[in-house]
Amino acid sequence: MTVRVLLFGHYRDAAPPEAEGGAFALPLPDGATVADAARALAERDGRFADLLARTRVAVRAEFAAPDTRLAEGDELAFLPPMSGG
Amino acid sequence: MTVRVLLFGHYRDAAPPEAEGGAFALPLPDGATVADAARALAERDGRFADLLARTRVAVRAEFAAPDTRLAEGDELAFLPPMSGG
Amino acid sequence: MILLTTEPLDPAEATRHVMTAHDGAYVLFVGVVRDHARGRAVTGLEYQVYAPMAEQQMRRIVDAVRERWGLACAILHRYGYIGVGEASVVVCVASAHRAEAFDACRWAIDTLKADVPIWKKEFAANGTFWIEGEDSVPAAVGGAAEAAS
Amino acid sequence: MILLTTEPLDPAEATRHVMTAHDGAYVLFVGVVRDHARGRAVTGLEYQVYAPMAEQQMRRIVDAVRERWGLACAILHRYGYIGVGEASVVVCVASAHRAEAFDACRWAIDTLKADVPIWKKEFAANGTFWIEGEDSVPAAVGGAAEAAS
Repeated sequence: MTVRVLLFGHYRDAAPPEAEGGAFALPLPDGATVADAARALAERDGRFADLLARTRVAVRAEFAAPDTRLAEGDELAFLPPMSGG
Repeated sequence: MTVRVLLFGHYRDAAPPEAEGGAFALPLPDGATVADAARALAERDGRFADLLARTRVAVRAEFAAPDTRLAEGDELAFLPPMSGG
Repeated sequence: MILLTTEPLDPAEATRHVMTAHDGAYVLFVGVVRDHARGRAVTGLEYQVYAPMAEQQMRRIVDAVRERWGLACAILHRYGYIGVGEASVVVCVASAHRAEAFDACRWAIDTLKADVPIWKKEFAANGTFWIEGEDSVPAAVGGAAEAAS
Repeated sequence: MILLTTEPLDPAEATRHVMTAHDGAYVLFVGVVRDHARGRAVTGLEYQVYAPMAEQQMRRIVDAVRERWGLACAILHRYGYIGVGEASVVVCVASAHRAEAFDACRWAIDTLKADVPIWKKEFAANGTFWIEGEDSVPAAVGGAAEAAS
């Protein structure tokens, strides 16, 4: 399956070249979790090694957990500590 | 001596006919206190009987006490519980 | 800054007076004449003020906010007749940090309500009343309530 | 109401949306870009936003203020580049009573800062930094930081 990964803050600066607005496709084995996706990203690029430790995650724009299972086409966002306001 | 009394709120509605903007002259014996002034007003008009119980007082626009001594020309204001804002 | 006026209040004026390029936030409190009070329909309020003392007390609140919090504060209060929906009071506090701005603004309006000599006369469906703290006392019919100068 | 926009914010718009004739007060919080942060001179900020989630989270804050306090709340947030002195966020809460308005407004801005997915990039004298909670992380030079649609 393929999910759509969204990166923010300094992680977006490390997004792969094909990313648009911090978004890019990530192929994953069926049944993969949020944590599996983070591991796949860390294997691609060492700058994502601390991704899950430093971010909250959202799946389909709702807060999710590392063990949340992903489905085909899900939007998976890694959210660094926020600084709006 | 004579002080200038200032009344506010419903007490102003009971001010003597000569009052202008709630202000009028009150003759008092030399050495009179705020409490003496309140008693003099209560003797003139029963509607002032509870004046000191229901108001804070200011002398020359500063909060004062019932035993504060008055001087010639002092402005003595009786201040009901405030309701600004 | 403080302002005691019979003219309509402009909250933006308070903001302009307190904000500098160093401030990251401001908190603004605006009191507005509402259409009811104590279960009665209200058509408007008339504020009576002991002007020299009120201005002095307002200035002391501004000074106290500077001393206690190190923050700039502006207070505007209108008096005379004010219709429903119009602002009677504006308090603005600027700060680098929001928590202090909330604390100081709240303290300023609480202190104003307790210690600034201003009284409201309520024009209600069933009569006219002086509001004196928690009490409401029937007002004399046709009684003039101008500000003492 | 909520508004997420690249246009300058108008605090009066938030006020208009929350005030009714029954309300006696409103509390307004406005966050403004300041000229320094963490000891560095700042010339401006660029806000990055996860728009669909941010709007949903802002709507939830408005709903929570209605449920917990029974009060109307408006939240405006600007994104993209914002210069020093310009407003980045506006929160307004209307109420019959001031204590609740202060509590609810403060809760709303605190919750926004924690749970609404928006990040600021700081253009400072010594570089460009992503602000991520307490951390500030050097940003890629020339890195585009558009809002995700």
